[in-house]
Amino acid sequence: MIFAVMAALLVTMVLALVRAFLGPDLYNRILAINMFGTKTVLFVAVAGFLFGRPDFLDIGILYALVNFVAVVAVLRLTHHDEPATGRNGDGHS
Amino acid sequence: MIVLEIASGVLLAAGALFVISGGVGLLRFPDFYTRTHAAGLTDSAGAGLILLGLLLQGAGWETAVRLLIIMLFLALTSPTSTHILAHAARRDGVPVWREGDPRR
Amino acid sequence: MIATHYVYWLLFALMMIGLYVVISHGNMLKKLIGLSLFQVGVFLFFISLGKVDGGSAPIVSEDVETYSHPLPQVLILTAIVVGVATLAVGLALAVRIFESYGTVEEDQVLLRDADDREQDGGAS
Amino acid sequence: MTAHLPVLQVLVPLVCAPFCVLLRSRTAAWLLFLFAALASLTCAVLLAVRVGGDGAQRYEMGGWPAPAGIEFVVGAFNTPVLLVVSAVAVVVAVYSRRSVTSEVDARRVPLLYTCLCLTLAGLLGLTVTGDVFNAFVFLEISSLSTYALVAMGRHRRALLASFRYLVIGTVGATFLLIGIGLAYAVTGTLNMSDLARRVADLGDDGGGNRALYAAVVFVFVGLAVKIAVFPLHAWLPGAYAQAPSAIGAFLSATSTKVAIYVFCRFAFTVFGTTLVFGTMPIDRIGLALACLAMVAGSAVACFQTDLKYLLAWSSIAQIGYILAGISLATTAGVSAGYLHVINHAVLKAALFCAAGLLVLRLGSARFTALAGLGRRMPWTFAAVVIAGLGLVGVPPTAGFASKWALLTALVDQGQWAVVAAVLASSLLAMVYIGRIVEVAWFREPAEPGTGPTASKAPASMVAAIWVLVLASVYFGLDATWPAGLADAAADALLANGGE
Amino acid sequence: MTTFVLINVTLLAILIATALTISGMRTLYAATMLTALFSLVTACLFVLLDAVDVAFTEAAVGVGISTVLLLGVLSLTRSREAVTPRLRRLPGAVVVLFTGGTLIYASQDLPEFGSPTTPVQTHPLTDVYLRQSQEDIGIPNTVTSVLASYRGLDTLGELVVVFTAGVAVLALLGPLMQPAEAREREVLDLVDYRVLRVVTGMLMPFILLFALYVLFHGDFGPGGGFQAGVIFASGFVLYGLVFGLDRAQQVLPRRVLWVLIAVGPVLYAGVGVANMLLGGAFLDYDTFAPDDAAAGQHIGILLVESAIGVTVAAVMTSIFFGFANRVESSR
Repeated sequence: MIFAVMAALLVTMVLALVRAFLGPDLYNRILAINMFGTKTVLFVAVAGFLFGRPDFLDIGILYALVNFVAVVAVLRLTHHDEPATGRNGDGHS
Repeated sequence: MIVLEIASGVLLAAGALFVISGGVGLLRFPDFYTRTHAAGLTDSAGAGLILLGLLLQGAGWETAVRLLIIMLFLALTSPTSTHILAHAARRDGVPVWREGDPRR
Repeated sequence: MIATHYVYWLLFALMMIGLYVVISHGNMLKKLIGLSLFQVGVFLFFISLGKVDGGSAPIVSEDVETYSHPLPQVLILTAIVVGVATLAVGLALAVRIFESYGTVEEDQVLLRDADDREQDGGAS
Repeated sequence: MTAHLPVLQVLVPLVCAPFCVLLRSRTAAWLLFLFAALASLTCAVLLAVRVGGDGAQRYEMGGWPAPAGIEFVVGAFNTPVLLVVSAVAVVVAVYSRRSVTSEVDARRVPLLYTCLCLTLAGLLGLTVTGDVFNAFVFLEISSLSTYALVAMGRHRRALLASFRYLVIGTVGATFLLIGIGLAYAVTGTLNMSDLARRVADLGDDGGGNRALYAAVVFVFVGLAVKIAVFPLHAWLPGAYAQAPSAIGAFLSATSTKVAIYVFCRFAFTVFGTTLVFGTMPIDRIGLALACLAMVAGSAVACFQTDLKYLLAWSSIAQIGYILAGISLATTAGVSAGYLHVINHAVLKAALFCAAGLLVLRLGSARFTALAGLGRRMPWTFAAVVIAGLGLVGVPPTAGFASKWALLTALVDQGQWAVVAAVLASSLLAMVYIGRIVEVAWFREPAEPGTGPTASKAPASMVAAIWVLVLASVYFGLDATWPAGLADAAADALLANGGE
Repeated sequence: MTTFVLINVTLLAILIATALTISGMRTLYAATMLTALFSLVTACLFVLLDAVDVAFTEAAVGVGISTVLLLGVLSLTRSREAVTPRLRRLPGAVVVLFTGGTLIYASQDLPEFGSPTTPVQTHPLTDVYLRQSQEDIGIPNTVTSVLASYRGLDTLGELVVVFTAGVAVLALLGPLMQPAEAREREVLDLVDYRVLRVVTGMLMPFILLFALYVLFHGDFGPGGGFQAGVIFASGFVLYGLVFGLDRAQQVLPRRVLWVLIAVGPVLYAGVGVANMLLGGAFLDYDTFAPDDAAAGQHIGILLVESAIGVTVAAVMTSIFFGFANRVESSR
């Protein structure tokens, strides 16, 4: 069962990654990255159980924390600069 | 003990399902706001169920405490970040998708 | 060969993407991002040297037999710190460059530099 | 306490740095740096005496025996480097008092001395360490503080120079890290002596181990960036010329020299002479690059119109001489290389100090500003010319002694092409020194009104310059002392560590 | 072991795809966000490769600090990259080809990944660090014992590097550079996010507690001074972002930071000097308790970790303040 959860997590990571690549605007990317962050928290927890050493869940707590910091930072520090990047800022050259 | 194991299995399976469907939703939904919904689903329901399932695996109280802390933390932060994201997007004028619009 | 060395090859590919970004991109911030990609590749390479099949994190506990090697991890802890220190200094320099040149594109900075030099007759 | 000398050597400047920040006063910071430099010079002298008496000194950090812990090793092969670095630091400390105040914003002066302490500690640590990863750490300490120092230059170009140095330097350091990683993968150790033993166990040619060959390549490419070997020199002119004068003098005299020493350490005592110079063609590559550096560096120097840039390019050429000597991998060659390390450090420090004095008095070291001032500032220009003749290699200056040693070593090995390159480069050096003379004495001042602006040259700066110039003349007249050090170093290195 | 390989390959593939996308992206905001994502994946890989301490650090540094700094710089500079002319890409491609070629060439003789018979694993050091250390130092987390005791000098060096970075950023961006120019009124548009402020307010004590826990739990699990310092700093960054820089700087004034930055190296080196005065070698913690070496080691490691924690937290916070002050004043 745990293995299935791990597989589901990895698939979801890839899906979130695709959304982060595609954009199309800043908010979609932030959303995808935020979700990706939650998945990594789960990844750490599940990997601990999968490989039989679930003692390192401190890392999960930290991931949840920095993920939050990153989202707040993105909102706080990108906001004014260029609203233009928000709307049509597709990154691919 | 077998009850616990079954319960844990069911919770994990449900969590996995939520997580995957949220991921698909994030990719397939047509605009930012609907995607927020999908992401919120995986972050709260998916994560909560999986963590609960792991909790029932029974790996000592130290691990259980940490799992609970993670759960609490996620329950606090992830709705908050979704909220401020949607708020900021709304104020920045990210348009809402209506039936018949192209996807973005 | 593939089963035993695939990690190295993938990590080398990662390093090379980073190195390419550092050398080929003219934007200073992009260069710094590339630098951290390059370094992360190297960090992962070190860590992979210490990994043992079926091993566990080198935190000694009674019911664990095999552990991965702690030394590469210690080295990489140090190296990560060095990396972020370099990044911070590089970013501070980029900010100052932007304030005095109005751009962080290396080509344009060089162009403005050439103007400087014509004015004061120096050469490099 | 004498047993602790190797660690004190590094520790004193290291600890002075945070105190500079804590005290936050310009004078206190300067005094601390002077103290750090004097203390490390004392340590270096005492260590040199001890090494001369009872051979190599080892110091095990934390009392852990060598491969498990980190050890410091001081032997005949690194005492010359310790002496040069700390002696130059003392002179620069004296010189910097006035020079720095005139060039750097007063509020940043304590931070400048903090960084100088850190650079000194990093360079000394890099020299004494016996552990490859620890070498990386010290390299980064010295590099990071150097970036900050360069960025404190007066012009905005200093920022660009610093940024380029940061990017190139970090790529170089990462290459070194990859090399260390590959060597670690093959041997499982980081201690230099242990590494050398295990590499030797693999066989004469490294057992044909391709990962080991790649390790050698990566380590040397990484170091080549720090040495500024010819095609990887792009960071050097900007960094040396744009940094505040005192910093330029200190860096030009020490940082590349220490990198060269680390190169020797890796080549001769870690990977082994047979592997590096026998199995792998590092000697031929080194000689070829050295020739290119000598000719190209001197040629480009001839076209510079700013004294500092001229000196920086000449440094690239001089590094070529040193590299040529070491690439020969013979006792005579390595000894010549070391001798030139010492002499060039003294000469370049003198020249950069003199350039700094010109900047102080004229506001610039460009030729247009210097024109026709030879008669008005005879002492300063006399110092420039004497040291410049040293760069050319005219007897009886110090440059002649080391160049002669190098030529003898080259002729012994029949490397006539390199001999030709050395001679060509010396001719070019004559041209660029000649240009300085021409500008200073035979050109009319651009505007009659522009004379020295600062009323008088500060005595401390003049003293620093003349100490260096006189030292260079002394080493030219009587080379027994530096030559003795260099010979001992070469012997120790070629005896495969001689530790 | 196939599970491991599958996860490993998936994560590495994600990593490479992200790196490629970053290299092709010209909007730097998006590239920065992907860098954060890249760090998260890297941290997962570290967990997978048993390097829990490293994963801890990478997550804290890569996401918590680097991303925030990069974003701060981006909001100061232009956020769109110019197109690199094709000709300029050539040297990069050539260098990459040569370097990559050398690495592939080297990989032929690299030991098998994960094999227990590689030179790294068979070297006597492995035994020293994993078994001997239990008697010499007696700390379950061998990474901590190697970091703080066996290779304590490296860690001192690391601390000095952090210190150097702090000094360098201060010299470049510090308050020294800007005379107290009248800053515009606080333009904080997160003010209207009441939820965020309430939640952050609730989290703050928890974050600081977590930092302390990580500092003192480093002997038994992943963590240690550096990680604790970074967590503390990112907590402070969060506080500054949500409640405004001025309030954050009131809580932790520059003067205090300035002192704290310097305290760490002095304390660390002081421990070493004390060992020398007590008759041991530099950083020989045994001398703290001559009768019980392990107890001495414990004291030494705790002191050293605290020194690291203090300086790292102070440096990271003041670097953030340095950048953020520019952001404020440029608006």
